[in-house]
Amino acid sequence: GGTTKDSASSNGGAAGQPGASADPNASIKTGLKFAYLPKQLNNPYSDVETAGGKVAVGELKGEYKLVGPHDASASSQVSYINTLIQQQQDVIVVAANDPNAVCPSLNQARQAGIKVVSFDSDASKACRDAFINQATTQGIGESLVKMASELAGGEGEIAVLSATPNATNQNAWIEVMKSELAKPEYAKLKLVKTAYGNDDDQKSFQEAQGLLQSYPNLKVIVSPTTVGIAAASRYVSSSNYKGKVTITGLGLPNQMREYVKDGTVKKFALWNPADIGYLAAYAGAALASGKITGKQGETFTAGKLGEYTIGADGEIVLGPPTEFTAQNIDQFDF
Amino acid sequence: MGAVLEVRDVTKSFGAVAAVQGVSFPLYAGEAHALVGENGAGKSTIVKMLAGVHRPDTGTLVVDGERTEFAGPADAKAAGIAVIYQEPTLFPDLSVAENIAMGNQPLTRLRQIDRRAMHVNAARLFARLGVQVDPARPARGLSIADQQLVEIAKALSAEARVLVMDEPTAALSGVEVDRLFAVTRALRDEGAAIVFISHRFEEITALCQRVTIMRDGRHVCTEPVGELTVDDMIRRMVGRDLSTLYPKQEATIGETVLEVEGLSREGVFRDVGFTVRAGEIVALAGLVGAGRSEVMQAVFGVDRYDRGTVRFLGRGLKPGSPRASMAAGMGLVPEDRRQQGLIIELSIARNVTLPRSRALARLGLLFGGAERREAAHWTRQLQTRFGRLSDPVGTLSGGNQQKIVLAKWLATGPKLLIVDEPTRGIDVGTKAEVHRLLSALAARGLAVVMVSSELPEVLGMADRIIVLREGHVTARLTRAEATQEAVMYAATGQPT
Amino acid sequence: MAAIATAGPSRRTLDALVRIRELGIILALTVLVVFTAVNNPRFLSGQSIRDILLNSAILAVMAAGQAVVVITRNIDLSVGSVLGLSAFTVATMMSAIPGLPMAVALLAGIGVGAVAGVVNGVLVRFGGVPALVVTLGTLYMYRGVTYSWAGGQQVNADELPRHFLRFAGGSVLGIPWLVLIALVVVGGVSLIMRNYRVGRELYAVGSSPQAAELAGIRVARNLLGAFTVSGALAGLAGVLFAARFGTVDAAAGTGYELNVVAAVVVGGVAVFGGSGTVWGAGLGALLLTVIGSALAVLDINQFWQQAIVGALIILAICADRLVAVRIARSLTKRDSHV
Amino acid sequence: MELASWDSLIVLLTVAVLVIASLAVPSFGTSRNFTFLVLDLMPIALVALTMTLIVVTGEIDLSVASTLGLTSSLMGWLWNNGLPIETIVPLCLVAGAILGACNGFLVTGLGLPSLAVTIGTLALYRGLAFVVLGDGAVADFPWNYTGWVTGTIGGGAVPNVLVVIVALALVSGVVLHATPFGRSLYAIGANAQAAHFSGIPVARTKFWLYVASGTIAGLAGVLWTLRYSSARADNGAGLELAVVAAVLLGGVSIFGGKGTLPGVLAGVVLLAALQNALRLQDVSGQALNVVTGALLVLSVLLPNLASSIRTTWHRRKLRQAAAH
Ligand SMILES: Nc1ncnc2c1ncn2[C@@H]1O[C@H](COP(=O)(O)OP(=O)(O)OP(=O)(O)O)[C@@H](O)[C@H]1O
Ligand SMILES: Nc1ncnc2c1ncn2[C@@H]1O[C@H](COP(=O)(O)OP(=O)(O)OP(=O)(O)O)[C@@H](O)[C@H]1O
Ligand SMILES: [Mg+2]
Ligand SMILES: [Mg+2]
Repeated sequence: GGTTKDSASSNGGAAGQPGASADPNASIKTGLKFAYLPKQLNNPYSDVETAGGKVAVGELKGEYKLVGPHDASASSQVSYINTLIQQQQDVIVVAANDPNAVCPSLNQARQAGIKVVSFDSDASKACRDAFINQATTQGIGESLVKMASELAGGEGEIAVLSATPNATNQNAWIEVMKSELAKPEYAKLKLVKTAYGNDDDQKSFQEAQGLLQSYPNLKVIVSPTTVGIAAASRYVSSSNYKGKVTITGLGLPNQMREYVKDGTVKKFALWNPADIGYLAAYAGAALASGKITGKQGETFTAGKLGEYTIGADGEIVLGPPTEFTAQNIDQFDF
Repeated sequence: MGAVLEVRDVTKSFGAVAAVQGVSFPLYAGEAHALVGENGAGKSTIVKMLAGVHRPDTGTLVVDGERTEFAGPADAKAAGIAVIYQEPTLFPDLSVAENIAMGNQPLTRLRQIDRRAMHVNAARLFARLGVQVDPARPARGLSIADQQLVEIAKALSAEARVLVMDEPTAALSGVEVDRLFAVTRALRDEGAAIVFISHRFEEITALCQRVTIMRDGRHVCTEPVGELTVDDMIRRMVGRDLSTLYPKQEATIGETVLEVEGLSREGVFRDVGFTVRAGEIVALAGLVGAGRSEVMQAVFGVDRYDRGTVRFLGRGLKPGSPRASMAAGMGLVPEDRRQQGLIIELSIARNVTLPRSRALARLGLLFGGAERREAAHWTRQLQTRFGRLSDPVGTLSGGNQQKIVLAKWLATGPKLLIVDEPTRGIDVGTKAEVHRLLSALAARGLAVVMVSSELPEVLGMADRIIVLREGHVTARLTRAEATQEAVMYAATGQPT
Repeated sequence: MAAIATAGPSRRTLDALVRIRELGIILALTVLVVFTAVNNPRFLSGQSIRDILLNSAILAVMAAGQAVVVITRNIDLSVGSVLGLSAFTVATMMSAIPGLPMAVALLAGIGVGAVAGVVNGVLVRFGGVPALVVTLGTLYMYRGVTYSWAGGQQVNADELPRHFLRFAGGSVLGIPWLVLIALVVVGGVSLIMRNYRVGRELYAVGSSPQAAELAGIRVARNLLGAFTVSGALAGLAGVLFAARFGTVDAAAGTGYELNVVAAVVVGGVAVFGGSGTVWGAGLGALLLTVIGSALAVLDINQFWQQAIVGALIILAICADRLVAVRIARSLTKRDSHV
Repeated sequence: MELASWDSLIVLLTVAVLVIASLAVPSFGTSRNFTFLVLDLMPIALVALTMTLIVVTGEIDLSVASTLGLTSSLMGWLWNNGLPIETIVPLCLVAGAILGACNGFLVTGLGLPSLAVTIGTLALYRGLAFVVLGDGAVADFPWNYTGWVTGTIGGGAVPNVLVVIVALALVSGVVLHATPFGRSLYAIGANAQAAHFSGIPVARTKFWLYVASGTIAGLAGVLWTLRYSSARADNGAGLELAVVAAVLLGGVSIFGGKGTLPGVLAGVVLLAALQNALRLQDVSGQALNVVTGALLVLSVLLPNLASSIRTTWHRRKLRQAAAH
């Protein structure tokens, strides 16, 4: 998995949250300053997420701000967090590029009274107040294996095309996939290789080629990243492997529409990314207003999404992912 | 008949240095016109104005009776002016033939370059100059003399109306100079105008009809060569009378300092051996390309050798390490000052003290004016003309650059000094100065090895002469035995 | 004086063969292909060869332009950003007006690139700013322009006209269009650089800028031309990129500059200008792509892949150096006196 | 060495930017922001020191960021294997030195062009970083070390790492500008052949510079790891371009033989301060890139334009004077 050890000792200086207790009756403040810090700017997926956040901040009558690096690196995120501390924001909504590297800065932010909500890709538990999880890691891993099995007809070789070798969430899902595949009902399904396209379109493209050349009997490529699934689909749809191998994973309907229609892709999944950003804003507002503190069992209302309850370790789960097929894809636009 | 080209009252300054101030002279078809003056008098600056490299600050050039301003060398070229610059300007990565043909390569019908014709042309030009250079080889690695010859071939190939030659003979020996003059005379007689610069007066009297003398950037006079004696010229150029050019002092010959035995390097030199004693000036004579520079570079350690031994002050010298040679007390003034002797972008002070910086440092640090003082001392000794010690050395005139190289090595206080063409491009006054200096140093016990292509210099200065031909020693002559004929015979293998 | 060794015709041919500067890289390429094919014969299947050629086409086009610039003793680090700008421009244009023919797309891309190249050239030549500084600057600037134009937008394959996307896969006489374009570009530029005056002038400028100035070569015009060619070819590469990958966002081509420079250098073009050939650079691009594909096929541990790429690049440079040294030695031999 | 006009210019510009930013940008001048600023420029400043020396000799080292990444990985791996930090840090520095020595050998021993070699090792070292640590990250470094790196002296305004930067900058500055060794670097960069003829051991000098560069990159890797308390294979990716940009902005000629260390440090501070100030003003990342690029070009362009206008004007004056 990506995160390895818990960083207990690294947070020696972190104050955590002062022992405040939640006031369920507190009213949500207006005029709060929200800053969204996705993994990377100008990434279509992040853009959809943060756009949801913007809508929610508007509903909450807060100030919305979007900052972030171009290079998906933790070090640039730290610089941005430092800047946000200086600017005295009320809520930072962050998708961590490295769960530990951003930790000291996030804790400094919390010491300065800023609420930290992580989304998409979690920061260490010790340095954020709440985490908006798109779906449980377990749930995503299971549904990836289920889709692959269906498409392969229950037996044969499958391969995974992931993002960077140390992407936290990807690795967690792949771990779940492996333990799922160990179960007897998937015994005939064989995971032959995990390739990494680094969330780079071209590299993913080349890796897909490599997979097909190395494993001519491959039936399914599972790519749990929007960049990878699009690149792999594009390669297969233009090569003579089309029809012999099928692609699935997590993708954006707008990017995948073409390949679903031409038959390269039968089925893939995703949650609505906009809802993640939306939910994060409401969670942040509730935190900043003292309505919740991030403890398990606290509840709050998130606008059109309804009521949510905080789970273990401050996790708030959005809901199950949607599966897209040729029948329903035209109903979605993101 | 009107002048093909006239320089009219031109002025050029570089910052505070007024290089040329109000010089005028006309240039007629069918004449060879000499330009003489001390180092830094402004000759090359005039050349560069003729070439379109510099634009005159004031004054104009008049081409065929029309005032002309060259925006760049291309314009000068188009006006029929070909220039051989003082420092070679070849393209090291291109073949010799391409270097010569650049800009007017022969083309095939498809407007592609006709390589075969290009090579034939180059070979023909070399034949005319009586030299053999492979047109297909790259210019990189050519000796300075060969580079100069390629430059000459390049200028000839342009078939220009005006041929400007800035010290073309400085790197050449007698044979090549004679060939060059033959070719130049032929061109002149065909109606070309020649501008010729040299510090050797015998060349000027041999080739030129008129001479323009410059001093400190000013025009002194323009007169027919026949009406001036060499002494007249020197007086006007230097502004005073000059005593002897080769002030050889007698020195007591001491212990053997350098012993070279059986030194060989495949394809370059073989079985070269000689000794040098303290107080002695030993000259290495020979034609261009005889391998003299290579031998001495191998001795000093900047080059390798395959076989043989070099003993210095009784001890074997570590091969291939100039640092060890320097530490032992050896110095080498190389022949190619711009590539090997100087660091053009660095200041005069830095250049002079470069091999000495370790000795000048206090506690390993170079603070204060130690370098500056040292540099000031040596530039004064050698009467160098420059603006400030912090100026880049590249802004000096050719001769003054040569003095800086000498200063650099004299400053190390060597026991043996190898000087390779020490007076190349140096004016008479300074040349006498350099000779006096070498002679005085030898009298104080310095051993000197002098590589020189100038026979009078060799005969005038050396205690012993070693002649090389095609990489091996063909004669060892004492001062008493040495005559022009004897040296030439050994160098060429043919009686003159 | 240098005695010219008069060699028999057979020795001359052999000589010429040994003297091919690109020998090192050709050898490296052969060894790699043979090794990979022995391990996995599918590496030489039609589809695989097609993929490799298609993948190297874009890099080769850019390498050809870069080689021209490097030969003049300059460098163009902005090519990745120019590719991005051109790709995004063309993709946006084609998605807005789907009826536009392919030729217009190509011209638009080349045009965008050429303008970017002219800007580089003007700054280098007339501003007196070293090329590395200029193009490192415009690397940031062109990318910044693309980002602020694109924002988070992305042009997806389904927004692009069919004929535009089909161009990437289409072929004439069995040769894919992309490969054909790359061949024409590399071949054409090589020919000009080798056999035409303007090409030789570019070599001269790189070999010694001062001497070129003195020789009356119009250095300004040449440099401007070199940067324009590099920019235009990066622009062309942008169109090819858009057609081949279908998905274009503001980050397209990020980091390409290092690949392109690596291809040129591996292909035997000296970074100090004046020597090397354009087709060598093309081979360099091919070699780098083959390395990438071979590693994917050889099923090498993911974590080792990048390390192996680096090691292979260094090996290729060593091989190239070896050949250069041998050539130099054969030259001194020929000129030996005695 | 006297400051050439260019270096004083860039130093002045840097001071001006710092002053203007402190006045115009709220919270730029705070001590906390100063700490952030120093921490942000730390790796670039460190690596730029040795990069300056290398570029002055006419070579380049593009592998520094990958060396940083590899030592960071190594640090994580060693820590996972139970070694104490006191042992790990020297080991990492030695590792950096060895990586630098490899570059040095390829460049000086085999005579390969440094740009090509270090593009190769850029890929190689980064690859090895992944080999060492794979996709993992090591985060549990002891607080007293990570805290020291992010902390300030006595909790005041001066960050601890500033001491390291200043000390190393002083050493490099003295070496470059006031020692025979420094003199030889300029000589090598301006004309290697003449340097060789002057008895300067060209190859050996360059070799040791690469070793120094590797060592400093190793140190930067250690400090980076502790700062983010995260050892990862991709740490510092892409840093090489930022370093080269700062060095060029500082007035070092890419062709060697020219440039000063104060200029480079000013360049580093200038870039970092501008980025910091603009970020505080919510200027977007793309605009930051455009500003960086424009600054780089303008910094060289403007002085050139000014001087060429001066000479034209001067010539015209002379001509007019002569006409009368
Ligand atoms: N580019 C330049 N910048 C500054 N000063 C220069 C430059 N070129 C020449 N000078 C100065 O102009 C003066 C004339 O130099 P020039 O090269 O014309 O002398 P010269 O007569 O050719 O001498 P030599 O016989 O030594 O070649 C010298 O003092 C020299 O230092
Ligand atoms: N680096 C080199 N590569 C190839 N050939 C060289 C190189 N240096 C010199 N040569 C050749 O070696 C020959 C001997 O040159 P050298 O300089 O020793 O001659 P020389 O007797 O000193 O004459 P001069 O100094 O007058 O040119 C030259 O003809 C030159 O062509
Ligand atoms: Mg002169
Ligand atoms: Mg010689």
